[in-house]
Amino acid sequence: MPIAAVNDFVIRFANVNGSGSASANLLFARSILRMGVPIGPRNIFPSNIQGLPTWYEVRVSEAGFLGARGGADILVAMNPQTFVQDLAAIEPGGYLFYDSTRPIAHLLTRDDIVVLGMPLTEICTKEYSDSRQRQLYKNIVYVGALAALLDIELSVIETLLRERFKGKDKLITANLHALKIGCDEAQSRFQCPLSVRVQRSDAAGERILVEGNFAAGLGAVYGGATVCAWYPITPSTSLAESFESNCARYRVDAATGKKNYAIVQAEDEIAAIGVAVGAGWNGARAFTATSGPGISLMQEFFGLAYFAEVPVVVFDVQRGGPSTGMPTRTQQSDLLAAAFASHGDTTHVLLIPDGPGETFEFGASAFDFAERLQTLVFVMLDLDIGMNAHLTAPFRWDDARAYDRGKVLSGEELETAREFGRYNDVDGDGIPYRTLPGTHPTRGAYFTRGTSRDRFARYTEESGPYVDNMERLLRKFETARRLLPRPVLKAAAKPTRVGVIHYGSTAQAMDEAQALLAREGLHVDTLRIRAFPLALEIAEFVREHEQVFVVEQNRDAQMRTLMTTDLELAPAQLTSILHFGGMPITARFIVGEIAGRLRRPASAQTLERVS
Amino acid sequence: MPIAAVNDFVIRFANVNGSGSASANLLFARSILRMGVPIGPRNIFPSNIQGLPTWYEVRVSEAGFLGARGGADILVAMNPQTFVQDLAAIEPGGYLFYDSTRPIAHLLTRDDIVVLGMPLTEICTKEYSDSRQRQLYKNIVYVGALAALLDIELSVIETLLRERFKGKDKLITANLHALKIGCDEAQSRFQCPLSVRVQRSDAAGERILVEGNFAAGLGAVYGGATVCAWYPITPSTSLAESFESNCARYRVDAATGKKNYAIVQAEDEIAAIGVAVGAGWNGARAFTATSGPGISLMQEFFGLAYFAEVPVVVFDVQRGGPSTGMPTRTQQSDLLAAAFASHGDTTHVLLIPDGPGETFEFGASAFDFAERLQTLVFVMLDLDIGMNAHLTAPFRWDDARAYDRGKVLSGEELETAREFGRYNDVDGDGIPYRTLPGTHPTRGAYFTRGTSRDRFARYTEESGPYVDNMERLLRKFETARRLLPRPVLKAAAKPTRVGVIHYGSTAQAMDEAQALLAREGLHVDTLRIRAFPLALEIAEFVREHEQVFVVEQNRDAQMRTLMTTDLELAPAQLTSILHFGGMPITARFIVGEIAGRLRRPASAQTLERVS
Amino acid sequence: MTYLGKPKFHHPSIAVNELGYTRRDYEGSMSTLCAGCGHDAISAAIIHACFELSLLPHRIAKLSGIGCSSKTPTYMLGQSHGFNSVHGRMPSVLTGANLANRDLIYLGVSGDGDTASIGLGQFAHAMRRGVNMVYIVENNGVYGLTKGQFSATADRGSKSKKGAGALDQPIDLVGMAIGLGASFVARSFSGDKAQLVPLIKAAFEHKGAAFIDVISPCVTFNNHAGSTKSFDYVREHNIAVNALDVIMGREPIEVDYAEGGSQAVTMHDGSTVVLRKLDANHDCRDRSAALATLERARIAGEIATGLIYIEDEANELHGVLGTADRPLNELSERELCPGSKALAVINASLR
Amino acid sequence: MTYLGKPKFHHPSIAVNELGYTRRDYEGSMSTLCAGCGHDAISAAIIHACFELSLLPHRIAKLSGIGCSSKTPTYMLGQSHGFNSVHGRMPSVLTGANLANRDLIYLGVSGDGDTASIGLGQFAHAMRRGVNMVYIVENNGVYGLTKGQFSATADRGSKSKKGAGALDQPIDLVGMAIGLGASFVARSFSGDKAQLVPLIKAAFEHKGAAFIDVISPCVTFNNHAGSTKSFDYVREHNIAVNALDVIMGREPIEVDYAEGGSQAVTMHDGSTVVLRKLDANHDCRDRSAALATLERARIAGEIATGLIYIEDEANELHGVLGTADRPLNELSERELCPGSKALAVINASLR
Ligand SMILES: Cc1ncc(C[n+]2csc(CCOP(=O)(O)OP(=O)(O)O)c2C)c(N)n1
Ligand SMILES: Cc1ncc(C[n+]2csc(CCOP(=O)(O)OP(=O)(O)O)c2C)c(N)n1
Ligand code: SF4
Ligand code: SF4
Ligand SMILES: [Mg+2]
Ligand SMILES: [Mg+2]
Repeated sequence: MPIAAVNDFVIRFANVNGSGSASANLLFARSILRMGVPIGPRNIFPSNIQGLPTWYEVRVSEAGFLGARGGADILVAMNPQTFVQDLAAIEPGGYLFYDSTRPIAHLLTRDDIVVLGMPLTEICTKEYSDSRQRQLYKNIVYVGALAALLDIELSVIETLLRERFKGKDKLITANLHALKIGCDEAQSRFQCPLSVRVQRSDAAGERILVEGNFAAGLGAVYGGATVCAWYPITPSTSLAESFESNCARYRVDAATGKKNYAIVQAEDEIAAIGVAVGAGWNGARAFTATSGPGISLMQEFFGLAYFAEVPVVVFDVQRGGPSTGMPTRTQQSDLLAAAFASHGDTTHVLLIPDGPGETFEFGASAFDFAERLQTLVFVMLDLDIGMNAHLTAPFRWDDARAYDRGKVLSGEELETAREFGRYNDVDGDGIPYRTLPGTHPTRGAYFTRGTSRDRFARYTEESGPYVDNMERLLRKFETARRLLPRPVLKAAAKPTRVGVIHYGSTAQAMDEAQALLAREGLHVDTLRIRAFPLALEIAEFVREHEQVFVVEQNRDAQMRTLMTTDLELAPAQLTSILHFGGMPITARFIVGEIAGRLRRPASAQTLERVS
Repeated sequence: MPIAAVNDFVIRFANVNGSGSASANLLFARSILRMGVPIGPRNIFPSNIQGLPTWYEVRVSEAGFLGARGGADILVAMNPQTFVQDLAAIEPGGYLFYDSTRPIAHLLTRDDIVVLGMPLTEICTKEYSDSRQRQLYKNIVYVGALAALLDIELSVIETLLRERFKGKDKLITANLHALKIGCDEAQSRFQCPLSVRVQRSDAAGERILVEGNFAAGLGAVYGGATVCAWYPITPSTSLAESFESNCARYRVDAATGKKNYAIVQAEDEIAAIGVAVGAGWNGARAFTATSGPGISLMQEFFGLAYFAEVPVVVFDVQRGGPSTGMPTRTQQSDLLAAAFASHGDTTHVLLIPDGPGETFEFGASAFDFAERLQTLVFVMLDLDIGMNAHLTAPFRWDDARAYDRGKVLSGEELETAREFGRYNDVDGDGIPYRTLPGTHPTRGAYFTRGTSRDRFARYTEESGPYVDNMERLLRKFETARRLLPRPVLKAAAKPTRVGVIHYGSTAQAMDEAQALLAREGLHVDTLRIRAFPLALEIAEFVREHEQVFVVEQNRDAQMRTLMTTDLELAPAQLTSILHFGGMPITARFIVGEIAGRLRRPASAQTLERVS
Repeated sequence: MTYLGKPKFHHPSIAVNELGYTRRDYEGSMSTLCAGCGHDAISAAIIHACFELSLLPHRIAKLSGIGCSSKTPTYMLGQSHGFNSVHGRMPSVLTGANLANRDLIYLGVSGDGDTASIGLGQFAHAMRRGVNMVYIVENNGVYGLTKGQFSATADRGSKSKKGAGALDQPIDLVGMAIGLGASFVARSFSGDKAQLVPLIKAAFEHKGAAFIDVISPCVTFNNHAGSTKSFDYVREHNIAVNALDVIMGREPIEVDYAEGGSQAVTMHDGSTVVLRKLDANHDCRDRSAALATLERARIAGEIATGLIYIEDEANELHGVLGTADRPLNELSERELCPGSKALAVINASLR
Repeated sequence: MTYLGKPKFHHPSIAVNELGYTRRDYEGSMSTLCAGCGHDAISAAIIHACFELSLLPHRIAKLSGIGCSSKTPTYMLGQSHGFNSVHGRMPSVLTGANLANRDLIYLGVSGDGDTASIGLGQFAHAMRRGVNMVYIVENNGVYGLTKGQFSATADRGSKSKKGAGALDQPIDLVGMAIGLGASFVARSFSGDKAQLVPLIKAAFEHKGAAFIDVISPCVTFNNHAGSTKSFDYVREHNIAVNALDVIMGREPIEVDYAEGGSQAVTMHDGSTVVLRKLDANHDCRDRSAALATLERARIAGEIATGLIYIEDEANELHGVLGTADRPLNELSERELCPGSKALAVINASLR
C-alpha cells in the first residue's frame, strides 16, 4: 500500500559529490518553497572534494516540522555505489526513483516499495553529445521528472531558473529544455502525480530559507564587526566567507572604494584569535570563526581574553569530535571546551542559537555582550545550523538600535575622572572601565597583561589583590548571567510534571517531539537554554518538574555538567537523552527515548556509566 | 611574653633574589634535619631573575606537621624593601633578627616581639674586602648566629659544609670561618639559646628531603621513559632537568658512552607533546612536562592521543592561573583543563600525588597505566610539591617489578592471530590490541588517524561505527576507574558524620587540620582522591557522611565538578572549601573554615555564587 | 587495514625487485582524490621509488598532517604503519617516532598549507634538528581540502579560481630549508616523473633531513589561467638545474656519466648519486651557490627544480644526541631501570 | 598605571624636544631586570629614539610576548598603552591592534625564544603581510626568564653556562625576515648605542614591516667565555656594513654626507636616512646583495650589523587590504550597519 501524503514527506537524493547535483537539488527544493510549502533541506556530504557519496534530503511539511525525520518516502537513487543502503532507507510503501539505463533488477530486493525506473543516462546520451553536458543536464532532467511525479508547477521552476541565470538566455533555454524532457518522460512512463505530492499552500508565509553561517556573517556585519581573522576549517569556512561577501556588498565606501572592514586569513587558528584579541583590545569589534580543532588551539588566548578582559567574539561551528573526528557531521560537543576554556579558573560566556534566525540576532548582539562584559563571547553553532538551509522568520533590524560599546572612557571623561583603575570595580557589577590606546596624552594609559595585577593594573604576585581580582571576575559573571538571553519556555497544552531541557539545533526536532508526545498523551514542558552562565529560571524549571530530561547532541551530557556545576542542580534530577552519531537529532529519536524513559526510573541510563 | 617552643616553630628568611641566600638557607634547614628534627622548607620567590624580594620559610615540627602554617615565630629580615610587611608577619611573642648596621628604630613599631639586631653588613665589611664575598658570607654569618640562637650543633653544619664542598678545602675553611664569626657574635650579643630552639631528636627517622620535580624525573627514569620532549616553563622546568641529570647518571652505556634515552628541548609545547605522541605511537615510553599555558597549547594533541589511543604521559606542575597568571605561585586549577582536555567528547586519566614520595611512584606507574590503557595519562603536581623540598619516606623500588607494556602484539602473535582489528574490543574491557611499526612484513599494519574509523581502523563517516567506537572508549574508562590508585581514607579517632575530601598537596595541611579539629572535639574522616576517573569508594564515602567538605586550592571547585559529573553526586552534598591565593593552603585555614561551617548550613557558601 | 580492500594477485610475468616484491606490494588503498590531482602522481612516484630501492614496506613509517596531500599515505605502502596526525604537526610526531626507533625509514608527507602556513614552525625546527627522514611537500599553493583558499606558498599576484589575488610575500620552502640546515633539498614537479623518482630515491638514500618541495597542481581549485601552480604554468616556467641517477651500491658507475659537467655523490650506504649539471652556475654542494641559484630563478620568474642542495656527510639527530644504536622502543627493564641499589644511594644523598 | 610609581618633575634646564617633552616623558617604570642586562640598554635606545623623533608617547602602542625582553615595554613609554600578551604571539596581537587603528605607531618587542622558537610562525607571517610596525628582537641566544636554556638563535657549538653545547642549526632572523618580505631589516648590538639609536629612528620612519635583530647579552646566563652572544664576543665579531643618520623632513641634508660611498633614502614622511657605506660590496636596496652579505659574514664567522635591507616604497598591510583611512575602531553604526532596508532586500533574495 503506497504512502499517500500531500505536503508531508521526505525525499532523499543519493548523488556523487562534485557531479553538479547540488544546484539541481536546491532548485527542486526551492520550487516547493515557492509553492508556499515549508521545507527543511539537508546535505549529508563527505570530507572529500570529488567522487564520494553525498546525499541531499528535503523534508516537506505543511505543519512546519522541518527537523530531520529519518527514513525517506521517496528516494532518488543516482549513485550505484550506495544503491543497496539507499534502498534500505525507504519507508514501507515509499517510492524508489532510479536510473534504469543499466538493469539492476537483481538489486531490487524489496517488495514493499514502488519502483520508478527511468533511463536517465540513455535519455541524456541521446540528447547531448558533450559528456559534461550529459552529466549536468541529467540532474535537471530528473528534477523535471520529479516535478511531474510530485505535481510541482513547472512555471515555478522556470521562474527560479530565470532568476538564477538572469541575462544568460542560452542557459535558461537549455535548462528549460532538459526540464521539459524529464517532465514529459515521466508523464509518458508513470501515472502522475503520485500519491505523495505537493500542493500550493501559504504555510511557508514570509519565511526565508537561509544557512546559519550566512546569517552569522551577516549578523557580524550588522553588529558592527570590523576585524575578522580566520583560518579555513569545515564547517565554519562559509561563515567567514559570508562576512566577506556581505562586507564587500555593504561596507565598501562608494566614493573611495575603501573598505570599512579588514579580513585576515591567518596562518593558523592561534594567529586568528591573536589578531582578534589584539583588535578587540584596541577598540575594534573583532571575531574569528572556527570549529573543534581550532577551539583546542585557541585555548591559551581564550584564557588571556578572560583574564586580561578583552572583548572578542568566537563563532564555534561545532562538528563531530574528538580530534579531527567527523568534519562533515554535526554535534554539540564543544560546550565544556568552550565554557571552561584554558587552564586555571576560567569561565566564558556562551550564546547558543537554535537556527539561522537567532544566529543572525546573536551574531550581532554577541559584540554588545563582549564589549559590555569585556570578555570573550562564544557563539555556539553546529554544522546542521551552519551549513544547512533552514526556513526561518525574516531577519529584522531596528534602525534605532545603537551598539553597546560598554565602559570605555573617552578623552573628556579621563580629563574629569578623579582616578582611573583599569580593574577597579567602581559600579559593583564586576565590570571595570577600560581605555583605548591613543585616547589621552597623559591619562588612562595602562599595561595589559595575562599575569596577576592589582586594581590599577600594576603587576603583583600578592595573594590579596589576586583574590580580589578573581572574585570580581565572579561578580562580573553574575552580571553576565542577568544580562544574557533568557531561556525559552514552551508549556505543554496540559499541566505536566515532565520537563525537557534542550538547546541549539535540537529545537526543531524537540518542537515536533513535543507535539508527537502530546498526541500520545504524554505532555511535556520544554525549556530551551540560550546562554551560559545559565539563567536562574533553568533551576526553577527543574525544581518545578518531577522529572526533567536534558536532550543533547553529544556523548558526555556536557550541558548537564554545566547545569550541575553552574546551578548546583543534582544530577539525579536530570535524565540525559544523548544523540551523538553525527546526523541531526530527530523527533522520532526523542519521542522514543522519552516515551521509553517515562516507564523507567529517571536516572537509570545515566547511572549505568558509573556502576 | 616571648614564645617558648622546642622543635616546633616557623622561621622565615626575607632575602633579595640572586643574592646567594638560597644555599645558606638550605644549609640552615638541613642542619636541623640532620639533628633528627622534621622540617618543611618552602620558597616564596618572584617571577624574576635578580633583585626582587624572595622568602624562605622553614617549618620545624617534632610532631611532623610540615605543611605551611602561616605566621613566623622567628623572622630573619635581610631585605629592607620588605621590612615593614615582614615585621607584620611575626607572631606575638616572636623574634625579629635583623641587620642593625643601619639604624631603623623608627620602623620597629611592634612592642609584642623580641628584637635581635646584629650589624651583619658592618661585620662583613670589616671582615671581607671583596664586595661579592661580603654579600655571600653575610648569609653564612647569619646562619652561624642562628645556630647559636637556636641551639643548632655547629658540628652538624660543619659536616654539611664538608660534604657540599668536598675537595674544595679553601671554601670549607672560609665558610666555617664565617659560620664561627656569626656564632660568636650572637653569643656575645644575646642570651643564647632562645626560648624557641632546636633539640636533637629521632622524629625525622629515615625520611628524605626531596623536591617533587626531582622525584618525578627520577620516577620517569625508573618507569622506563626513554623519550622526553619539553619546553621550559616554571614550575616544571626542573622536572625535565631531573630526568636529564638522572639519565646522564644511570642511562649512559658505560662501554659505548651511548644514551639509552633521548631528550628534545622542543621549540614550543605543541612540538613537545607532538614528539611525545609520535614516540608513544612508535612504542617508546614518552612524556612531556609543562604547566598551565602549556596545557592550553597542547589541547589538540591531547584530543588526538585520546581518540587515536596513543600512550603518553604528561606531567602538569600546576601554577597560579588563569593565563600567565602567577608563575611562581601554587594552585590546583588545571583539573578541568586536563580531565576534559580538547574539543569534542573527551576524558583523560589523572594521577594526583600528594608529595614527592607518591610522585616518584606515580612518575613510574603512569607509564604502565598509559600503555595498559593506551591513552594519555596526566600526573598532576603543583608548584608546592614540585619546587619545594618535602620530608618523605625513602623511595622504594621492587627489583622484581616488570613494566606493563599493555596489549602490544608481537610478530609471532601476529603470525598466529586469526584477525587483527586495531580498535576491536576483543576482551570486553574496552582496550583493543595495538601493533608497532616494523613488527611484521605482512600483518598488523594499520593507519592511525584522528578521524573516525571502524574496528579495523578503516576510515568511515558512518554513525554506527563511530558510536560503537565512542562507547568502547567509555568502557575503557570504566576499566581505568577500576585500575587506578584507590583513594586513601584516614578515619577519625571517633565515629563521625563529617567527612572531608581532599587531594594533592593539600594532604599535609589536611592531616594537621584533622588533628587540630580533633583537639577541638570536631572529628572528621578524611579521604584523599588520587586519580580520575574517580573511584566508586568516593561516592560511598559521600553517602556514608552527613556532611562532606571538599577542600581545593582553586577558585571554581574544580574537583567538585568532576565529582558531580563522574560520580553523579549532588552538589548540595559537597561543601567547598576553597583556597586559591597562590600560597600553599594551611591547616589553620582549613580548621577555621570547617569549624566555622559546622555551625552554618552545608551549601550556603557555594549557593552564594548563583543567588 | 584499509589496503585489504584491494585484491592482490601476483601475475607470474609481473616484475619483481630484489626482495621479490612487485609494485603492487608498495601500493595502498584506492585514492579518493580528484581525478587528475597532482598528489596521486606523487604517490605513484613514491611507490615507484620504494619499489626500485627494494625497501621493506613494513620497515617504512609514513606520517602526515591534514589535507588532501596528507591523505595520500593511505594510498601507498599498504604494508607500512601510517599516522595521519593533526594539521601542521607531522614534523614533531615524526621526530618522536624517529627517536623511538631509529631503525625504520621515515616518510613525511605534507601540503603547502600544512607545512608553510600552520606548520611553518615545526617544519623549520625539524629541519634544524636534522631528523633523518624524507619530507615531501605536495605544493599546490592552495588549501585543497577546504576548497581552494590561498596558502602561504601562493605567489603574490597569482589569481584564485574566484579571481582574488594572493596578497602576501610567498614562502619559498626550498630556500628556507637550506637556510635552516636541511642536508638534502630538492624541488620537483608532480608532472615530471623522470625527475621526481630519482630525487625521491636519492632522498631515501640520504642520511639526515631530506626535503623535497614538489609542485603538485590542484586540478579542482588551482589549475586555471592566472594560477602560478597550474600544470601549464609550471611546465612552462620550471628549469631543471641538474638531472640525477641513483646507482645502488653494488652496481658499477657507468663511465659516460662520470664525464663532463657531472658529479658523483656517494651516499651513506654506499650507493651513488650521479648528477648531470644543467645549470653551469649551480653547485648543489655549496650553500651560498644554491641560495644564489634560487635568487636568480626568483628574479627571472622561473622555478628552479632538481637537487638544489646536498651536504654529503651530514649528521642526523641521533648522531647529535648520541643515542644508543638499539632502538629505544626495544630496551627493557634491564637497560632502563637503575634498580633498588641505586635508589638506596639516592635516598642517602637526600638526608 | 605602573609608571606612576616614579615621580616626574621637570627641571627647567632639562632638554625638551619639539613637543616640549623631556626624556622622562618617554620613560617607564623602574626596570626589574638584572643589573647590566643588555635589554635595559635597548629600552634606553628606544626611549632616546622616540624622544628625538618627538613621537607623541600616547600615540605609540607597545606590545610584547613573554620573557625578560618582553617585560621591557613596562620600563619605557609610560604614557603609552602596553600589551604583554602570551609567549610567541605578539605578532598576531600587534597585527590585530594595527588593523583596529592604523593611526597609531606600533612597537613590538620580543626575545629570541619568543620569536625564533615558539613564535617563529607568527614572526614569519607578520613579515609576509607587511604589518606597519617596528619589531625588535632582543636576542641573547637563551631563554633568560626560565634560567638560561638555549634558544633557536644559539650558534651551533656555543657553550651554555653549564657547559652544554648548542646542537642545532641556528636561525638567522635577519636572513629570514628578508626572505619573508620585510621591507626594513637591520641588525645591531645593545652595546652599540651609536648604531642602534639611528636604526630605531629609521625603523620608526619606515612605513611597513621594520625588523631589527638586536644582539643583547644576558649577563646572568649567557655572557661567559664560549658563548657567542657575550659582550666580548659580539664586540669582537660584529662588522657594521654601514652607518646611518636620520634627518627629519624639515632639516636640510648636510652636503658632506651626500658625498662618497653614501646614499640618501627618503622615508615615506619626507624625512631622510643617509647611509654611509662601510662594506663596499653591500647594497641594502638589493635583496640578493643583502642575502649575499649575510652569507659572506656567516662563512667568515662575523656578525653583520647595520641596515641590511630596505625596500623604499614598500606597501603595508592596510594598503594591501585597501582599508579605510579612518581607524576602524572609530567607525559608528552609520558606517557599519547596512540597516533594515538592505535587510529587506536580503530577505527577499532568500525565498
Ligand atoms: C587545526 C586545523 N585547522 C584547520 C583544519 C582544516 N583543514 C583541513 S586541510 C586544511 C588545509 C590543507 O591544505 P594543504 O596542506 O595545502 O593540503 P592540500 O589539501 O592542498 O593538499 C585545512 C585548513 C584542520 N583540519 N585542522
Ligand atoms: C606558553 C608558554 N610557554 C613557556 C613559557 C615560559 N617562558 C617564559 S619566558 C620564556 C622564554 C623567554 O626567552 P626569550 O624570548 O629569549 O626572552 P629572554 O628572557 O631571553 O629575554 C619561556 C619559555 C611561557 N610563559 N608560556
Ligand atoms: S581538491 Fe585539489 S588537492 Fe584536493 S584532491 Fe582535488 S585536486 Fe587534489
Ligand atoms: S636573566 Fe638575562 S635576560 Fe633576563 S634580565 Fe637577567 S640578564 Fe637580562
Ligand atoms: Mg595545498
Ligand atoms: Mg632570549
